[in-house]
Amino acid sequence: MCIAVPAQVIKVTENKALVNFGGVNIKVDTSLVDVLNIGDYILLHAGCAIEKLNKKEAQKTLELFEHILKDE
Amino acid sequence: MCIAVPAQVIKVTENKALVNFGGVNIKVDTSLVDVLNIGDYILLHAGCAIEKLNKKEAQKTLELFEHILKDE
Amino acid sequence: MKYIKEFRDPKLAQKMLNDIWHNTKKDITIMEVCGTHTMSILKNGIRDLLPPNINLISGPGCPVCVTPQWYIDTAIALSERDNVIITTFGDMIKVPGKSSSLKLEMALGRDIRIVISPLDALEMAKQNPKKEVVFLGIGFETTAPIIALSIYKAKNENIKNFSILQSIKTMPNVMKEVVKDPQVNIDGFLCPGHVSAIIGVKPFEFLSEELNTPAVIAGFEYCDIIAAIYYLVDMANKEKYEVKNIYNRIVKYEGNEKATAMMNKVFVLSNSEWRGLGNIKDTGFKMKEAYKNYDVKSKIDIKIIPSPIPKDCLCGEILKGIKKPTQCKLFSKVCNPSNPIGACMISQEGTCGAYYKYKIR
Amino acid sequence: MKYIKEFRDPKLAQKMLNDIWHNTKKDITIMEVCGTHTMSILKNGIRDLLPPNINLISGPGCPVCVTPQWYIDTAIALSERDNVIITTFGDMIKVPGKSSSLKLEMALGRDIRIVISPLDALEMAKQNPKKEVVFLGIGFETTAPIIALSIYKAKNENIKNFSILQSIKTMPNVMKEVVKDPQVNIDGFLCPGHVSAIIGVKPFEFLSEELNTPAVIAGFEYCDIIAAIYYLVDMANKEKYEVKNIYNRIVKYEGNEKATAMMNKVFVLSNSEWRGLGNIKDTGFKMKEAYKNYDVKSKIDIKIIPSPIPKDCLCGEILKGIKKPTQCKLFSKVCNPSNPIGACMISQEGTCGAYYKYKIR
Amino acid sequence: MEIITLSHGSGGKTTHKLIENLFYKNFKNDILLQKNDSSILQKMNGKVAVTTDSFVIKPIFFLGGDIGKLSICGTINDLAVSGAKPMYITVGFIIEEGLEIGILEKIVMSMAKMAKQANVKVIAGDTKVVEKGSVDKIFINTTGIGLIEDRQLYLCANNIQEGDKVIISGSLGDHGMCIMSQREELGLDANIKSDCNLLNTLIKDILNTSKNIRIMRDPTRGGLATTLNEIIAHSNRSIVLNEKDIFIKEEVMSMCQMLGFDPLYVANEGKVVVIVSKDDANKVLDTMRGDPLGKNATIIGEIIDDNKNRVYLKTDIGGTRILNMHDGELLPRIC
Amino acid sequence: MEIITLSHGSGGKTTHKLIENLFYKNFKNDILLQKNDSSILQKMNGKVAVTTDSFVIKPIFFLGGDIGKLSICGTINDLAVSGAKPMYITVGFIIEEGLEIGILEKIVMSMAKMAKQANVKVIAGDTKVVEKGSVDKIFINTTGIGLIEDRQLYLCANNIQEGDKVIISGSLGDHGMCIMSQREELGLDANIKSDCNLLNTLIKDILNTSKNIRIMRDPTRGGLATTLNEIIAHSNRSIVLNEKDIFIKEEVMSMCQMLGFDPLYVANEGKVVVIVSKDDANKVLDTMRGDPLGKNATIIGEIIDDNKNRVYLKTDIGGTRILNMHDGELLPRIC
Ligand code: SF4
Ligand code: SF4
Ligand SMILES: [Mg+2]
Ligand SMILES: [Mg+2]
Ligand SMILES: [Mg+2]
Ligand SMILES: [Mg+2]
Ligand SMILES: [Mg+2]
Ligand SMILES: [Mg+2]
Ligand SMILES: [Mg+2]
Ligand SMILES: [Mg+2]
Ligand SMILES: [Mg+2]
Ligand SMILES: [Mg+2]
Repeated sequence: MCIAVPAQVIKVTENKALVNFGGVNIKVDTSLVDVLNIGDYILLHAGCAIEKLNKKEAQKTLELFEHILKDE
Repeated sequence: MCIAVPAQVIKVTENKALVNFGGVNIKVDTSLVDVLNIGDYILLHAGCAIEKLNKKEAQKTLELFEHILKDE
Repeated sequence: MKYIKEFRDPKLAQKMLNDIWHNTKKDITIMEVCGTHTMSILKNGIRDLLPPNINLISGPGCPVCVTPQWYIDTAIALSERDNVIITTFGDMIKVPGKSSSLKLEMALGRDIRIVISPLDALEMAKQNPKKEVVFLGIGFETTAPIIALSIYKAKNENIKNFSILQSIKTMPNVMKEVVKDPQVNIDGFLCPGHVSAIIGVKPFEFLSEELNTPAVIAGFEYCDIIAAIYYLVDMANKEKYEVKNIYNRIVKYEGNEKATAMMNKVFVLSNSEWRGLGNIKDTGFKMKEAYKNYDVKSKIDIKIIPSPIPKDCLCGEILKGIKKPTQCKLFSKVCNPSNPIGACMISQEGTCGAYYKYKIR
Repeated sequence: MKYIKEFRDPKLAQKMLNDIWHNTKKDITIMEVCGTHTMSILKNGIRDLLPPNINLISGPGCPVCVTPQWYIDTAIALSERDNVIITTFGDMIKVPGKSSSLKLEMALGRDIRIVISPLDALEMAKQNPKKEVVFLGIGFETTAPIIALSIYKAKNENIKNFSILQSIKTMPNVMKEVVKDPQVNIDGFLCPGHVSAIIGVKPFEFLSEELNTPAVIAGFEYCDIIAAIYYLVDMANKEKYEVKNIYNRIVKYEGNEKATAMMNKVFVLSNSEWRGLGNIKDTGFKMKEAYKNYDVKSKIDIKIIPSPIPKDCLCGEILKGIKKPTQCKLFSKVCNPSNPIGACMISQEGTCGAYYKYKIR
Repeated sequence: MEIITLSHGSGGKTTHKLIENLFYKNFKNDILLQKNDSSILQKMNGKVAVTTDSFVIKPIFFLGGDIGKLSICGTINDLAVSGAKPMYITVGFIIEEGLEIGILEKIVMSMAKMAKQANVKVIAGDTKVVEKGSVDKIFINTTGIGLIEDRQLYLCANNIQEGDKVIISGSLGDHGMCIMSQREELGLDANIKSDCNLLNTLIKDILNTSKNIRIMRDPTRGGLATTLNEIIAHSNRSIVLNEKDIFIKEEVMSMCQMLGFDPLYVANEGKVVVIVSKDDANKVLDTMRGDPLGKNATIIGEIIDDNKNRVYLKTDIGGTRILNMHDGELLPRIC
Repeated sequence: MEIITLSHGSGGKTTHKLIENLFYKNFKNDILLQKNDSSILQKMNGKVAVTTDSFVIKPIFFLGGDIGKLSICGTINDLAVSGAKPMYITVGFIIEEGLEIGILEKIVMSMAKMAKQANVKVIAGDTKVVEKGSVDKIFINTTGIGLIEDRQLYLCANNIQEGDKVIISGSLGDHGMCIMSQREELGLDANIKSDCNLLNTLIKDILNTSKNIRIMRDPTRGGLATTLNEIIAHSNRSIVLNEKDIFIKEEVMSMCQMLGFDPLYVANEGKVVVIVSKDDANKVLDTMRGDPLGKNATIIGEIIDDNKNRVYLKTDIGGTRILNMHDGELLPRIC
């Protein structure tokens, strides 16, 4: 029910980060997530990073999909 | 140096009068002049009656002018 | 756009759809409880591509839909005060109250401003120290921690002219309520991905454990959604009931602990009124004692006049999946996006709004 | 229009003009000390109709002309305060200050409002209790009692957010100053009719008694003015010096005692600065002790920076009748109504403004 | 109370509904109903006259008219004084959200009435709605297109000759002082009706009466004095007016006197000033007086050849005053 | 800092100075310099196209353009899509007192540049100045007049036939999202350039390439979806679009996703949608791609005959979505 997009961290300051989502930069509050590094992806909702994106898990889901596709 | 016009009193209330100047009605403050009666003329300046017009004296001035016109 | 495009693969979608067609043996009703899922289904035309015996219904997953009318009326009443600035997500602007809407009030000159974050509203409060800046606090668990954060920051920074008109809702208990209704008959749940990002998987486990209903937590790209349906059909066929998380890139089993901590610092569970569903136990939040000064109701004495459900509006049953918008007498002719009667018509994600926009009959 | 049309009679005017042509034997310089007389002379084209040996010059009779530049700058500085509403007669709007004007400040969004009476400004103060309503108090004795009345009423009604930026001037002493200048050579005065309505005839009697200069108090229709010239020529010829009142319909010998009483209740004579003439003793008013709270300077701490006379501007000599606008280097090319340098160019009654408007050379 | 909201200007359904129910309904004609990005007119046989004006009047309703009437009359009059037959008009509305639809409807009906009366088609329109506070209630732009059927006709200041007469169709200053009388803060109460009106019929009759019309103008903003200065600035001649022949209604004159205005600089919205050859002047005057809108027409002056481009006013007592082009807006004054 | 004051709109000397120094200087041409109440055009040999639009954009300067450029391009494009050769334009300014003259000058210069580039003459103008707060900085109305030289040409929705192709000249949503990215309060920073541009040359080339152009439109307010709905509403057919063929720039798409907009409903100011016969579609596409403004042109859909007046979108995965006419303005949303 909530528009949220995965955006990449390009700059980090205390409690704030500048993130990029497909060419659009926005400053977000990062109080609700753990330490961020440049290059990390976060889920952005209502001006806040509400979760970090887990790249490995993303890969695993894609592999799962791959598996379905290949499946007979 | 001050635009002032002779306006006729058409209604009187305490410290105020409604006056008419050539078809334009305006409410004026009358604190600065003596008792007014309907039909009196006042000199209107900046929203105030600043003097009563003396109809007799006006007549006398016109007669003086008449005199000049007739003269010789 | 990384982590979006990868989940858009027409070939994969085709394959999964084929499998779904092949595997669906009986009638299956699936409820998605997130408006953004509803939107994605509609935007991608997924409904068309499913076998006719799969019935997708939309639950109470649009925070605007479920907000009762008195809430709008109260917001309007607040906006009429000279010293109040109303801040709100754009979503609320067109929602009709009893006889007006924030949009009409804006047109009449009230100070109502659209923000994209409650933190922007807090910023506005700092910049307008002589005004009371009221934020219209609606949303589910996705948004709740952010609103909590804004309140926490206001208190921390000693900002006194900021407050919330509170109507935040929580998801799991209302889902329980919906499924418990004897008229309701759901074979699988598409769980709200972004709510899950905050609260994790556990709060949805009652679905499989208590109610024998399979559930999938999924993302919002079409492959995410079709995969979810694929797994729900699969579980329904196998009568194997679990809560499957295929949105692991975002959703951890335990959720976001920092966010839930913030939410729990400021809020405590409470009853909440849902438009069409009525007052439901433990489906909303109220401010904890320490933060109660940030509840606008503690600051401004506004009389709340409970609002009856508009006559003939079937919102309640539509939210439970018992009725479809097209069964409502008012649909389209009387009730449409220019003149929405029930809240389901307001947002594009509202079931009636979506039916109208995409001319579903 | 009673009491106007009667004093417009072309035949009578013609007759008096004939007599004037016939009677004027020597060069006669007449000063009118009222801007409204100046305007009427110009509007009716009277100058053209007089014999060449009658020279009409305009004295310091336009209240806007004689207001120093710092006054405008102060008004502008006040308007820049958020809580101030400036109220003013329309006449002041275009007057240039050092680097701006009220008109430009209005365009930039300052709250500056045109009123036609100080009593309207007082009304505005009542309606805007959170703002300080400052009235720009300019004028001569005609306007002074009305400004006094507004202050008196404010005090009586206990209105605390009303005040005056005071620059009211009085006529008789400045006329004395002008005539005393050895360069000045005036054979007759056309006395200000509306000032006389308030202060009566007596204050002008020094002209005939002390200075051997005839004077006429007259109204503003063309017959009034031409008659005044007629009598001035007559008195000059006969070397019979008196102050003749031909505006008796309005002007009583003793003036308006109620109005002067109001003026004296609130104001007391003081020095005053005249643009082009400098500081002159007893030619202005200041608030009496009991009313000093209504002087904006007692309420708002505004630094007044005295303003030099613009370089090359001959306003001072023009006001004394020593020079003509056309003798000023700046006239027309640099200084014109769109870009007035001295105050004489601002108002249509200002000597330079009138010369410009009517293309007098 | 239905009000205008931003939706009415967003180009979507609400906009279309407004267009259908209000604009098409009131303005309907074959060309407007093409409903295209541009409206297509059949070939125009003659020279084409074009004029544009925006109307920002306050208050939007006044004695004798409203912003809608004014927006049609003003543009039609500009076409007519140029010798064109007014044919088509385009309308651009800029509306503040919150305006009552009933008010917009009144304005539109008033426009439709005037357009119909002038036999002019409203052929294209545009509606923008802006946020509360971004505009004051409503502004209207109208652009007019007219046809000059008489191929010989070219009204222009260069035609003016010595001895030509200046005719004005009636009293001066009515519109400007009507608006001033409705400015509440001044507290003046006068029954002054704006002269806002269509001049196309009167002007057609004038052109049919004389082939020696030099130029015509509607003395709007800036009044007669400014208009005559504009005309004469393009020639090498001067104009002498006679004050005694200029008709100003008593209440208009009174209002001017009280506020320190010169009525010759006050706006008119239903008057035409005509410069015509000496020989045809009386003929034209008669024609004008035959029309209700010209019943008070008078010859107020003539052209002289002094190489000075000036407008002179001979006063009642035989003095002369120069009427310069005014500068800046009229502000009420007390001295 | 020189600023606009009410005097600039009062019709007096200051107004004339502004007109001479700014408008005449930048727009000068024989017709404008007639300086009359109406401008007189020589006879127009063909049908005449007329369109009007008001421009109220905020901010007045944006990446890729300004309100002046937009006001000329918008009107010229409306003429061009109607098959007319843009010839003349009128300009009505409504200006808030206090605007810097330098800003007005930039706007006027930008208008003059575009008019010159399109070989269009600004033939009439009007300037109104309103009190501070009565308007937001500046609004511009432009009315365009064009000539339809080809007597046979009549672009109209009725011409549309089954199988006709729908071509769009490039990416969608650029203008609307450029403006959105400049709304400071949203805090979004994206390098999105408005597509604001003149389409007359591109459109002329299109018309020269095929005699089977059915209709053209510039999908401005309401975007492609609204424009196609408008077109199809006047026919009895439907349109099927293919999502995969529609080009939306990444940053435009991102902005839309973040704010909850659908780019098919977002305004464009330099795009044309062409409906052309099946047989001529590729030829027209080639022509379009030869013009810098059409280099990303694609065939995005076709006409079907289902009697439903609908716009369908075939999604990437083969689903179908109906693109209704939108209703109400776009508001940034979070859910
Ligand atoms: S169509 Fe409207 S009235 Fe009917 S259920 Fe939906 S929202 Fe309620
Ligand atoms: S023309 Fe201007 S500068 Fe010269 S004296 Fe007059 S006001 Fe002063
Ligand atoms: Mg408020
Ligand atoms: Mg102020
Ligand atoms: Mg015009
Ligand atoms: Mg006009
Ligand atoms: Mg005109
Ligand atoms: Mg338009
Ligand atoms: Mg258009
Ligand atoms: Mg357009
Ligand atoms: Mg268009
Ligand atoms: Mg104009």
